[in-house]
Amino acid sequence: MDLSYGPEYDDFRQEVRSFIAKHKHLAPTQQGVRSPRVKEWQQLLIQHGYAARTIPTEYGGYGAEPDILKGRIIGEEFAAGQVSTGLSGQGISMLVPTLLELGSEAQKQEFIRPTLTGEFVWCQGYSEPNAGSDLASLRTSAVLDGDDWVINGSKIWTSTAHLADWMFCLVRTEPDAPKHQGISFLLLRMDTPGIEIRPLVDMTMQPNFNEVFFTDVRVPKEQIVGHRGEGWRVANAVLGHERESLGDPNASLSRLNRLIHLMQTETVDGARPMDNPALRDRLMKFQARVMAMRFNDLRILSARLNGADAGLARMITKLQATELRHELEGFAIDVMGEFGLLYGKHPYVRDQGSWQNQYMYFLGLIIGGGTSQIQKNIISERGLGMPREPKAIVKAEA
Amino acid sequence: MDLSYGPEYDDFRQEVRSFIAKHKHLAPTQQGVRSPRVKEWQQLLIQHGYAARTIPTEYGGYGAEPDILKGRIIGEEFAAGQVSTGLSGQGISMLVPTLLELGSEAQKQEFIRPTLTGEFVWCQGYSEPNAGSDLASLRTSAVLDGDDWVINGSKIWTSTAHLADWMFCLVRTEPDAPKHQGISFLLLRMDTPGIEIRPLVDMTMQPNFNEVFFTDVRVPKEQIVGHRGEGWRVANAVLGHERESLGDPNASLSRLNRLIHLMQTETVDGARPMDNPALRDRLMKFQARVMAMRFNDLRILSARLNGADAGLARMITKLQATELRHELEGFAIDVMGEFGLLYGKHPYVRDQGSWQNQYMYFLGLIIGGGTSQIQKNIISERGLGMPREPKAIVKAEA
Amino acid sequence: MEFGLSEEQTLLQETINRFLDDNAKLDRVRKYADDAEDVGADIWAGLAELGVAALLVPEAHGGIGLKTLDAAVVAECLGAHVAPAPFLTTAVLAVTALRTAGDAAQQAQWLPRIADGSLRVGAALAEACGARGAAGVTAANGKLSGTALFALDADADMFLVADGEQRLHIVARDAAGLGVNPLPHVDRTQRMAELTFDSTPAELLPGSADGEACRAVIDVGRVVQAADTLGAAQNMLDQAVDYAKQREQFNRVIASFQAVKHLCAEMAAAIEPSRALVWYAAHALDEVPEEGRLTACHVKAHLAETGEFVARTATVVHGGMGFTDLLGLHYWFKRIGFNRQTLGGPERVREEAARVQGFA
Amino acid sequence: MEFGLSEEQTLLQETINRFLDDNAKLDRVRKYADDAEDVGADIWAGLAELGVAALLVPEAHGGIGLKTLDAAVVAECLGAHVAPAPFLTTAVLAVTALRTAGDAAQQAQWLPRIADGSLRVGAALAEACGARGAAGVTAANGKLSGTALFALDADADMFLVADGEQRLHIVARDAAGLGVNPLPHVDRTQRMAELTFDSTPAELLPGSADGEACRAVIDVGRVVQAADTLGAAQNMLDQAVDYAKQREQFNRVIASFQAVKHLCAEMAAAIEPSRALVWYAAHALDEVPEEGRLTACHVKAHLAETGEFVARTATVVHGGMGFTDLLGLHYWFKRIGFNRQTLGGPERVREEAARVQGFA
Repeated sequence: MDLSYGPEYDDFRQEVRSFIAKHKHLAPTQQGVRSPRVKEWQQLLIQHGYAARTIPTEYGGYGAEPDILKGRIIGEEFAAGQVSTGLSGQGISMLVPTLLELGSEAQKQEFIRPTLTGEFVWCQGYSEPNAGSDLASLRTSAVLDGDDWVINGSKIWTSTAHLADWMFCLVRTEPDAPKHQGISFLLLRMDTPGIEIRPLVDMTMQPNFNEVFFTDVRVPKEQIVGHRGEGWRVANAVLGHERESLGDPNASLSRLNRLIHLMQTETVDGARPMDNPALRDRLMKFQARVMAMRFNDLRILSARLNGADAGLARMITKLQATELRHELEGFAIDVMGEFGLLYGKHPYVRDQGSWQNQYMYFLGLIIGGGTSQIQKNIISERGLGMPREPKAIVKAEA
Repeated sequence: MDLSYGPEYDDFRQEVRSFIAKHKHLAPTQQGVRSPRVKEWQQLLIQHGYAARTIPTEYGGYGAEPDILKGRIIGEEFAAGQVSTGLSGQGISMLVPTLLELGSEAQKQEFIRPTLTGEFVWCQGYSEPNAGSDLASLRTSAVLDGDDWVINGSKIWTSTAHLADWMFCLVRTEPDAPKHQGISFLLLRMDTPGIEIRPLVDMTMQPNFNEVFFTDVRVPKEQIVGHRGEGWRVANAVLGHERESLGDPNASLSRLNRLIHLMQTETVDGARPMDNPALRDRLMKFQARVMAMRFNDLRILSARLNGADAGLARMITKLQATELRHELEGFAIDVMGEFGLLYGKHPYVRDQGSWQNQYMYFLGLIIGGGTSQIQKNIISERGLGMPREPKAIVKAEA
Repeated sequence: MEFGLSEEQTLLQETINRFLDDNAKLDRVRKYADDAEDVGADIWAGLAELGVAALLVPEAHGGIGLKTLDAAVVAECLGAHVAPAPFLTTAVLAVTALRTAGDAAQQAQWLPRIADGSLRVGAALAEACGARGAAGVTAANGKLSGTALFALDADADMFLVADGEQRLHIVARDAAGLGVNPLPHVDRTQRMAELTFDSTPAELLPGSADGEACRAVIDVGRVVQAADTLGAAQNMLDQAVDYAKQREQFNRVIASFQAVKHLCAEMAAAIEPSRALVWYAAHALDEVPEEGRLTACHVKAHLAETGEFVARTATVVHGGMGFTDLLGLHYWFKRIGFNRQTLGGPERVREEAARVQGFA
Repeated sequence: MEFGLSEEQTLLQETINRFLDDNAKLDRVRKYADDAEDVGADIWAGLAELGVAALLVPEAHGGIGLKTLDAAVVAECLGAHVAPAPFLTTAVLAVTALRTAGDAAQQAQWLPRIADGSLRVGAALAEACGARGAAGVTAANGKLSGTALFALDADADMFLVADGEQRLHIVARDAAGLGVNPLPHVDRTQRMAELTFDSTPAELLPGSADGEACRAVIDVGRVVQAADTLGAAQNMLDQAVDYAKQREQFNRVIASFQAVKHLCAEMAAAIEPSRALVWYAAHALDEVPEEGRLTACHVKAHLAETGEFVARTATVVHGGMGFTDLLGLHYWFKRIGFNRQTLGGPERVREEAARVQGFA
C-alpha cells in the first residue's frame, strides 16, 4: 500500500499548480461552448498538455504518453484551484476516442481537431423511446439512396442537441440482420434539413435533454464510422467509460462535507441538526459509505496503473455511487426539513437548490446509462459468472 | 370502522373467561403430545367447544357453526390467561380440514376423531431435498404393487416425524404425467417397515426438523386421499392457511413489548438503551411497523368476516411479517450487545436465549413455506396481475 | 367488528375520485403547477359542492359532521390525483382548530363559510413542529409579530397561526402588517409561503391557551397528510404496474422480468400495512383517544418512509420515462417529498412518538 | 501509488489460505465447535509456524514486525474459514498493548513467547467499549477486583484486562482470585468468558496510564475484526453463488433467476467497497495517524452492516439448506454476528466516529 504518487509526480503537480497560479485569471468562469474565452482557454490548455493530453499532435492534441496519474493530478489540481478544465462533452469524451480507435484517417483529420478546439460541438444519438435498457433494439433507420443515407426515426436523451453542430448516432441500416449486427455508426450535421429538436424537460424541471426527430434526413454515405453493421461494436468501444464517470467519489465527498456544514449551521428549535443523535447516526453511516467508495475508486485507479482490471470493484461503481449520491442528497433534505423543499430563485433556498436538484438528478442517473437492474445483471453475469436468463420462448402474455 | 365485537361476543368472551378461571388448574403447563394431562385437557376443550370447535360431532368435534370472531376470542382469552389451547400440530391444522373437504367417508370416520383426541399424531411429508420452492417437482415415488403402494425416496423439513404415528404425504404415482398431475396424497403409519428418520439440526442448533427416508415402504392402496394424480389439488386445499399463520402480529407485539422492557432495564455505561436516541429511533420504526401489521391483520379478519378476500393485504403478510420479526429480533440483539450473543444455559442469558433463537428461526421462516422470492412472485402475479416469467427454451447453461 | 371503510366511505371515495378523474386530470394539475395565478378555484369549488369543505364542520354550523377517517378517505383521493386543493389546511386544520379552540362566535362566523367553500384558510404551524432558524411569532395585545415560515396554502383568504407558545390565532389575509411571501419549492401542487407579521391584528382562539389545541390540530393534520401520501404512493404503484405491462424491452414486456416484478411486489408489501395504519390512526383520533397522538406520530413517520421508498421505486420501474416530465410522474414523487418534510420530518416525529410513551 | 495488497501480502494470503484449506476445514471447525475441551491448539500451532503469531511482534523480540494491513490480510483468511484461532486477541490486541504500553521488561518477557506461539493471551476490553450492567474492574496496589464480562478467548494462558480508567493490565490465568467462567454464545468458533477478580494480582502496563493505549488497542482490534467479517462475508457470497449454480428448481439452476442474481449482485456491491475500506483503515492506523481512529470506527460499523446484510442474504439464497446445519453455513452467519457486537456495536461505534470529529 503506497498512496504517494512519487517524486516525479510531485514535480508534475508543482508544474500544474504553477500553471494554474499564473493563468487562472484567463480561465472562463462560466461554461459556454461558444464563448471565445472558453475556446481560448481550451487552446491554452492543449498547448500545455492539460487538455487533449494524449491525443496525437497531428490531430490537434498535445501528444503525450498516456499517464493515468498525471491525468488524475491535473484533475485534482484544477478542481482544487476551482479552475475550468476546458471543454468537455460527448464529442471530446466519446467521439474522439472512438475515431482514434476505429475512424478512417480522413475522419480523424476532418473531425478531431475542430472537436478539440470547440469548433465542432457534438451530441450523441443512441437511445430511442423504445430502446433504452435494450439499446440494440433501436429502430431509427438509415437507407442508402444513391450517395446518401436517408434517416427516419427519433432519438431521446440527447443532452446537447440544441447546441450541437454534429451528432454521432446509431441507426439501423441492415433491417434483416440480427439486431446487434444491423446497426451502423453515422456522423451528421445538425443543420441538415429534416431534423427537429424538442427540449425534454425532466423532473428537475430543466431541459437537460432533448428529443430529436428525423424525417428523410440525408447524410453523405462516407459519414459512417467503421463498416455497415458494425455500429454496435463501434459504440461499445468507449461506452464503458461513461458508466464509471457517473460515480465520482470526490464529488460525493464534497457533498458530504457541505452537508456537514449545513448540519452545523442550520438550527431547529435552537439546536443544530448535528446535535440530533438520530441524524448524526445517519450522517456517520453516509460518511462510511462515502469513504468506502473513495477507497474503492483508489483501488480501481491502482489496478489501471498496473494495467489490470479491477473487476467487481469497477463493475459495482455505477450502481453503488449513484444510489449513494441519491440517498445522500435526500438525507440532506431531511436535515433541512422544509428548507430542503425550497427550489427555484429565492433568498431562502439553500445552496441554489442543489440538494433537491441532485436528489432528482441522481435518481435519473440510477436509471440512465444502464439502470440499477441492468447493472445487477452485469455484476452477476460478468462479475460472478452466473448464467444469463434463458431466452424466452414467446413474448410473455400481456 | 367498528372495532368492537358487539354484545353477543362480549357475552361469549365472558363465558370463555369463566371457563378459563374455573378450569385453569387442569391445564397442562408443558406441551407434550403424549401426556395424559394434555389429552384430558384437549377432551375438556372439545366438550366445551374451545377446541375442534367447528368439526362435526359425528367426527369427534364440537359441531359449532364457523364463527371467526368466536374463534378469535377463544385465542385471545386463552393467550391472555396463558393457558394451553390444547393440541395443535399439522394433523389438526392441516390434515383434518383436508379430510373434511376431500376425504372419503371412511377416512373421515377413521382418522379425524383420533387425531382430535391426540391418539394419532401426524407429520407432513411434502418437501424434498430437491423440491423446495418448486415443490411440484418432488420425486419420492409410489408404485402400485398388488394392494399396496410401494414408496421410495425421502422427505425433508418433517418437523414432528420422530413423534408422529402417521404421516400425510405427497408422492409421485404417475411418472409420465405433467408434474403437477402426477402426484398423489397418501396416509401412512410411521412404524411401517422401511422408514428411517434422521433428525435435522438447523442453525438454531436444535433438531426442529427431520429427514425421513423411505425404502420399499408398503402402504395399503386405500390410504390415498382423493384420486391418483390429484394430490397437488388435495394438498393445496389447505396450504394457503399455513402461510398466513406465520405472520401472527400479536406475537410481534408481545416481542416488541418485551424489547421495550429490555431497553428500560439493561444498562450500558450506566445509561439505559432507551436513553440512546439512535436506538430509540430504531425502536420507533419497529413499533410503527408492528402496528401497521396488526392493523393489516384486523383488515384481513374483517374481510373474512364479510366472506371477502383481503387480496394484497393477505398476500403480503408472510413476506412482511417474517422479515419484520427477523429484523426485530436482530435489533434486540443490537440493543443487548454482547448479552445478545449469549445462547444456551447460563444465568446471564436473557429471556432463555429467545432473541438469538427467534432471530435465526425467523430467517428460516423467511425461507420456509415459500421464500420471500416466491412470495414476491405471488404478489406480483396474483396480486398485481403481472405476467408469469416466460418459459425457458432450454435449461440455463450451468 | 368492521375494520375498513364503511359503505358510505366507499361511496365518498368513489364520488371524489370520479370528480377528480374528470376535473383534476394531470393536464389540469400541470396548468395549476405552471401558472402562479391559478388558485385552483374550480377544483375547490367542485369539491366543496360535494361536501368536502364541510366534511368535518359540525352540522350546527352548516357542515356534515364527519370524522377523521372520512377526511383520510378524501385525502387519499386527493393524493392519488396530486390534486391542488386546500383540503388539509381549510377543511381539516382550520376546522379542527375552530372546533377545538374557537369560541361560539368564532365558530359561527367562520365554520359556515368554510363549509360552503367560500372561505379558504391557510395554516402556519411549521414552528410548532420544529422552528427553523430564528423563525417564530410572538403575540401580545391581539397583535402578532415575527415570522412564520412555511405556511401551507399561500392562496388562502386567512391564516391559522401558531405562536411561540403554541396558541392559535386567526389572521385575515388583508390584515395590516401581514406579508405573504410565496416560497418556491418542488411540489407545485401545494403552495407554501412565508408570513411576516408586524403588529398584525389577529384573533386568538381562546381555547388554545395551553397549547393542547395546537397539538391536536397537528395530530389530525399528520394523519390526513399521511393519507394523502398513501394515495399518492398507491397511484405511483398502479402507474408503475401499468407501465411495466406495456413497455417492451428485450422482446418482452418488462412486467415479465422478475426484477421488475419484485420491485412492484415490494411496493405493494410496503403500501398495504401502511393503508391499515392510516385507517387505524384516523379512527383512533376520534374513537381511541389514548392512542391518538401516538398513532398520529407513527403514521406520519411510517408513511414518510413508505412514500419515499415507493416514490423512488416506481420512478425506477418507469425507467427514463419516469425521470422525464412527459408522464408527469414526478408530481407524485414531489408531493410525497413535500408531505415528508411538512408538519414534522420523520426523525422528529418518531422522537415525539417516543416522548408520548415516556421513553424520552 | 499502489492501493491494494503488495506481492508479499498476496503471498501471505495464499499461504494462510492454503494452510487453513488443509487444516481448518469445516469438519475440523465443527469438531472445535462441538467439543469444549478442544482449544484448537493444532491450528494455532500451525499458524504460529507460518509466522502468524509473530506478525506484529517487532523483530527485536523475535517477531516479524509487520503492520496492521498484514494482520487484516490474515484476519480475512481466518474469517473466510471461520477458523478458531486466538489471532485477534493474542497476535493483535495483546501485542499492540505490549508494544504501546508495556515496559522493556514486559516486552522482553512476553513478546517472544507470543511470537513463537507458546503464549496465548485473551482480552477483556468489553467494558472499555460500553460497560453492561454493573460490570467493571478496579485496580489498586497491583490487584484487580470486579468483573470483566465478555473477555475474548476463554482458553488463553493470560489476559489483557482494561480497568475502569482504561488502564491495561496483564493477569495470569492461574493468578489468585481469578475466575474464568465460559459464556455460551452463538458463535462457537470464538470463545468468550466472564472474568472475576478478587484482589487478583496483575501487572500494569505502565504506558497505559492515560487510557490512550487502551483506545489504540481497541482501534486496531476493530480494524482486524472488520477484516475477519469481510472474509466471512466474501466466503458466504462465494458459497451462495456456487450453490445457486448447482441447485435446480423449476428445471433451471436458480442462479439463472433474476431475483437470485440480483441478491448476489447486491452482496458483491456491498462487499467490494467494504474491502477497500478495510484496507484503507488498516493502512491508516500505521501510516495516516490523523485518520486512524475515525476510519477504525467507520470500518467497524460499516462491516457490521455489510456483514449482517450478506449473512442474511447468502442464507436466503441457500434456501432451506442455508437454514440447516448440513452445509454449516450458519458458522459464518454467527461469526459475523459475533463480530458485530464485540468491541462496540454499530450505533456505539458510529457515535464514537462523530465524537472523534467533534460532532458530538
